[in-house]
Amino acid sequence: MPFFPTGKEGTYIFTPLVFLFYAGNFLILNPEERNINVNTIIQGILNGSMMGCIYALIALGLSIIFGVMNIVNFAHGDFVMLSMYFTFWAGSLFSIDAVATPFITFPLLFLFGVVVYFLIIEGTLRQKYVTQIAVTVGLMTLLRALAQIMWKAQARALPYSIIQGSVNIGEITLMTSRIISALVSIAAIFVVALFFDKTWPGRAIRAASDDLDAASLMGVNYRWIYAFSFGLGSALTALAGGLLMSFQQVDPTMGLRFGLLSWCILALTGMGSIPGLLVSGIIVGSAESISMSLWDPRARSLIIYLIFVLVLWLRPRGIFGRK
Amino acid sequence: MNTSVNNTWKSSRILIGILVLASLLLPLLFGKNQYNMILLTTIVLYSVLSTAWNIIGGMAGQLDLAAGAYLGLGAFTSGTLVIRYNITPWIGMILGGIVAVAFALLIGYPLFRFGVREVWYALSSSALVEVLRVAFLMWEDVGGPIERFIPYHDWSLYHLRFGTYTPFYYIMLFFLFFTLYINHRIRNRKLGYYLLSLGDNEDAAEVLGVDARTCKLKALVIYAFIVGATGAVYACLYGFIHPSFFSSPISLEVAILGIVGGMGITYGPLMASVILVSAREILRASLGGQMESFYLIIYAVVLIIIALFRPKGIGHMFQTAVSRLAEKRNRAVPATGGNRNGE
Amino acid sequence: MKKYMFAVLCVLFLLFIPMVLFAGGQPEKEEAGGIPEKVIVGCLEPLTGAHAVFGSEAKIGMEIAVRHINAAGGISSLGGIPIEMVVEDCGENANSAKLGAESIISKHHPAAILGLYISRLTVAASEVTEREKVILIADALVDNVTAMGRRYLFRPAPKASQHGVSAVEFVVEAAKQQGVPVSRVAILNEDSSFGRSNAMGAVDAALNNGLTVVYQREYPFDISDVSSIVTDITSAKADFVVHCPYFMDAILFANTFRETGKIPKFIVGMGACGYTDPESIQALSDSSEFYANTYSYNPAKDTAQNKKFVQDFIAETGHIPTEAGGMNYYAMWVLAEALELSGKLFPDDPLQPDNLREAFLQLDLTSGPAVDAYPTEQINFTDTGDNPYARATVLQVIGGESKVVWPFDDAEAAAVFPRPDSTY
Amino acid sequence: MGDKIILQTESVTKKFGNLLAVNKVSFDIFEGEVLGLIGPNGAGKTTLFNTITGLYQPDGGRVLFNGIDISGIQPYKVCKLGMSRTFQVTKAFGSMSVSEAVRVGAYNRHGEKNVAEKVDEILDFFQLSEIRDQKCSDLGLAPLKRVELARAAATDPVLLLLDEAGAGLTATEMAELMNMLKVLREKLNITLCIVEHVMQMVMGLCDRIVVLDHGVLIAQGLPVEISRNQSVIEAYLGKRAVK
Repeated sequence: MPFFPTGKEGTYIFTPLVFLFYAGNFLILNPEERNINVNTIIQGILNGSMMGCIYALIALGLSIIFGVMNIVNFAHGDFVMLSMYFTFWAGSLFSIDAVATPFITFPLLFLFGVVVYFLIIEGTLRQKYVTQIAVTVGLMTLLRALAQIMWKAQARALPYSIIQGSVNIGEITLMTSRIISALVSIAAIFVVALFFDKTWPGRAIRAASDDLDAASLMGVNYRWIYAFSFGLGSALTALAGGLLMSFQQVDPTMGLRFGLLSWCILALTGMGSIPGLLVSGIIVGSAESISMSLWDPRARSLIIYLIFVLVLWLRPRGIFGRK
Repeated sequence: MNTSVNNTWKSSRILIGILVLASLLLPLLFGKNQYNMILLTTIVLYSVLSTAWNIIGGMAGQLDLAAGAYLGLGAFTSGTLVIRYNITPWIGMILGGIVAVAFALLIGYPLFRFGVREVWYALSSSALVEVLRVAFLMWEDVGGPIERFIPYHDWSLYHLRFGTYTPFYYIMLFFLFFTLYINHRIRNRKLGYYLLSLGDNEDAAEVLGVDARTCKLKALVIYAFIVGATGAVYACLYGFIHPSFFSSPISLEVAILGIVGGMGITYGPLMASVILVSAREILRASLGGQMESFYLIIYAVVLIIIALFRPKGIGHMFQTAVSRLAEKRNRAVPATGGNRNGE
Repeated sequence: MKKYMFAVLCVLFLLFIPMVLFAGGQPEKEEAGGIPEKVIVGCLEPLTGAHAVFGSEAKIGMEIAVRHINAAGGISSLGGIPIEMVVEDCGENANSAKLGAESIISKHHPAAILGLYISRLTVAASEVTEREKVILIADALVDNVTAMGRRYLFRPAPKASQHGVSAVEFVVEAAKQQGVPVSRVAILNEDSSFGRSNAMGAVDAALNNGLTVVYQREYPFDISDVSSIVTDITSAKADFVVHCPYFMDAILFANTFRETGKIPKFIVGMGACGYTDPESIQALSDSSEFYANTYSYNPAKDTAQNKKFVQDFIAETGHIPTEAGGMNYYAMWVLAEALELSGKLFPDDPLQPDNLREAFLQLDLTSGPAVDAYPTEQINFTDTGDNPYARATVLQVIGGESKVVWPFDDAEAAAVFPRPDSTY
Repeated sequence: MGDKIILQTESVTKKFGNLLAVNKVSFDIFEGEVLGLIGPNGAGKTTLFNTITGLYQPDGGRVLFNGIDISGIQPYKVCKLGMSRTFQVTKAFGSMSVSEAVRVGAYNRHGEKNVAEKVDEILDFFQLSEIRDQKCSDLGLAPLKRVELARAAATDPVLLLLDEAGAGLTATEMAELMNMLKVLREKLNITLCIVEHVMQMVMGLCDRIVVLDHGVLIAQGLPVEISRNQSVIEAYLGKRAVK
């Protein structure tokens, strides 16, 4: 195909490592053609970091469900998808702004989480991880199919949100919706971290998850503790959903992307560190954004997954992991 | 060896013989109708994939979600060879398998070396499918967004292109027998026992002298080769190659079939494929227009129910039923001891 | 419980095999030439999965066309026999497309099949139609669909690169008309073969018109954040953007453009739906204003036939015909005309595939219902199955409704050019 | 009891974060003896076992097995050299039958041809022939422990480490187990190292005892000596009121 002046022809790419090498080459060889200057990079890092904070918020729910309670949930991304549809539904039904919907969707998703826990997850607690994966893959497929039936395959979006707008600093444009979302995400992450470190219900959850058998023997009502945590994990996606829907749209297939993304952030962070999510979220977000403007927009998922696989290889317990 | 064992073995041999013969003769019955033939071919194709998955997923307990990656690699290898250099897919099949194996080694060695286990293995394998899809989308020389056609021939053994599906059915059927045989052989040899023990408990297996890394890598290589070779046929069956062959849904489906069929049971995935793939097709053909994505719901519910209540899958249910039947028969005749089903 | 479940599964297992095998049905008796009682036409569209949006709209377009054709007296050269449409789902991958094609052919033996919409599916299914010698009227616009060397494949609609050309030409003409200088263009497309074909056309047209391509990228259709792309376009100082969106990403781009507050002189979409689709307009509400998009169909064409169709379509769905609907409406009419011609040329065996193909090739329509609903004034087919006279129209969202603004002769409303909210 | 040293640990250390789970522990195991390893809960006995068998990497010191440095090598290699173990919390091969589980162990030193013989022999020895076709997941605790012992013994080890083989067993089951271990030692000439809480078993079976407390070796010697050792009584027996 003699087409497209992007200079990709003739380069044989096979292994991931060669890919990275190729990316490096490209940056060095073609700076003029790519219109690259310092502003582009700063802009990319800022955009990416703000998105990264939201990614961290998405991963926060999974961090509670998996990191704290050790339940494998492959359907987490579809929880986010569901929360975005709930946001759309609440927003269009009551004609309120996307950012206001978490007041409605938060309890809904909490309830959803609790119901899912009792119906499906509880039976798998003492079984092999394969069972948990199988069950949650089933849940994922089910949610996706239901969303497709209820809302059809096309994308849904809410009207232009009040938090949308932009701020210009010199050559750099920052979008207010991203800034506000990032700030809310950071706040939410710290509140949840404090909850688990400083309050007794948080510590009780940690204690119960450390030793399921001991907790159930000691009379701690582990069922409700687990149900509550699972509910909390899924309710937090409502917050993420509200923020995302203020500037994005939702379609039934977006679950897998968000799911893998949050697992990637979790792997990068390591077990047990909640504020660490922010750092890895920002790393992933900026890597994504920079690769989009400097290399190729198609490469974004490539970069994310490569980070993921490399982290698993080289540092299986993550940046902040305590093993 | 007592009589009841002999009897069971004899009757299961007869049963296998009948099934093999029936599967060979099916095209005579349905060969006139191309629709039936492609449906049969699809069922057998999925059976091959999920039976191969049984080696790494079912026996070794490594929940591999990268079937699409190896399938795509096989398809692209043989597809590119036949399109560019007019090299027959028969060679492409072998080369496709080899490329898939090379990739599996490249990925699998570090994963197993660094002890990536369980969830993380599943996730990283599913990330690989996406990585490859994007990589081939960007690699304009071989992939790229535009479909590449494999030239059409009415009947060409050399190009593996036919105007009918019957040859593909037989090729896939051969693959299926081969895969089942490999499964069966592994299952009753050292490797099989080692893999099963790894799947059950890796620590316990290792202190019994099981070399976890090598065994898992062996399983991965066998699986990748079969899936890669299948990919070559897949490309010829559909007549084009496209990065969408690196498909997460197909990878998930293969794993689902393997789990529903019963982890580690040789014929489990086969049974699951026959049931679920035909169910999907019936739902698509009959309800497709009215109830979008309905078959996905059936899939999901079956998967959840099986995983929750019968984690050992359809194959295991079948096994227990057979052994119960045999017990009944043994009770009628004075029994001399237990039988050994499932071996 | 255990026993019960097992019994159920056993029964299912035993039932499924014969059910599946006979679901295809026994082949009916072949029509041995002569004039049949009715013409069976297959509608094979993606009715499930990711592309179901397009498929269901296309199906509605075909249904209305069949109603209109039969109400107008069927195929008169065949003694006024009616068209009967049979529907089948082709799913979302090559496997299901092939299954669907085999299934519909073995069950119903249609004289022609319309649909498939996605090029990947068309490629897979056309192998079946080719072997069975069934005419396939494709509505997948990707250029290479007609470059496969399929003998029995025809595509009345303008091909994708034509859309790219039309989008650029529209902007250039409108700029000339308004006296606005445009020289720098950004070209953007999603990473499917459709997006690529569109962009190829657009790049070609841009170079032919002496424009500079200052930004050209392909991005994944499922992208979730486009702020980097939008800011890059801004910093490349593009006068206008030619964009081939998939579907959801159009919403994302429109919102992000508005949010950054840096809007080029014009943003025009090329290819299928994107910016001016009723669903997008609904999802975007006021952000959709002034966006334009090429269209393979002209909903504003001032003919009685077209008005009737638009009316019926609105009655059924509540919105003006989408591209998929319109395209298949005239495609069905083209088929009817071809059948008509075949009946005249080969009265002995009009439905024989080679005869029907010959009729298609000899077709040269400049009037009649098919042309009335067609965006240009002439329909005939080359050997490859394309209509060389096909051309896309451009729709723009003005006041919350999409209006035809180009070609200027057929325009419903004057194009708003450049965008009033443009910031540079 | 021979005086050939079969296993030697030289100031083995294992840390978890800041916690010193095993702190510079050095002791020897002689060929043919039964060594008891005791200590209160959390003394680091299981961690020591895991470090010896290669499941954990030691953070310091080394382990010599028959004079070969095995510190930190993979568990399967340790097994090939002739050391196997059982686990405190049983790690059954749930999807396999009893005979299959034993077969996994038997493959360590036997090829396809004679593995079946070995399996039958081991099953007979551990009185498991009756239940050879039952799934491990269906077994009770006592038979399960026996299966674990059997599959470890099937690897033909020179040294067998038993982690709380007696925990949770009734008195009769305990007596049976002790008998079996005695026969195992005499007939197959296997050296045993036992972690145990049940004093009856430790005192009745062991030739020598090593005591760990908070990751530190505090005493070693004959059972009689240990039961009189003051620091041991304080650290361990003292708390439990010697009966």
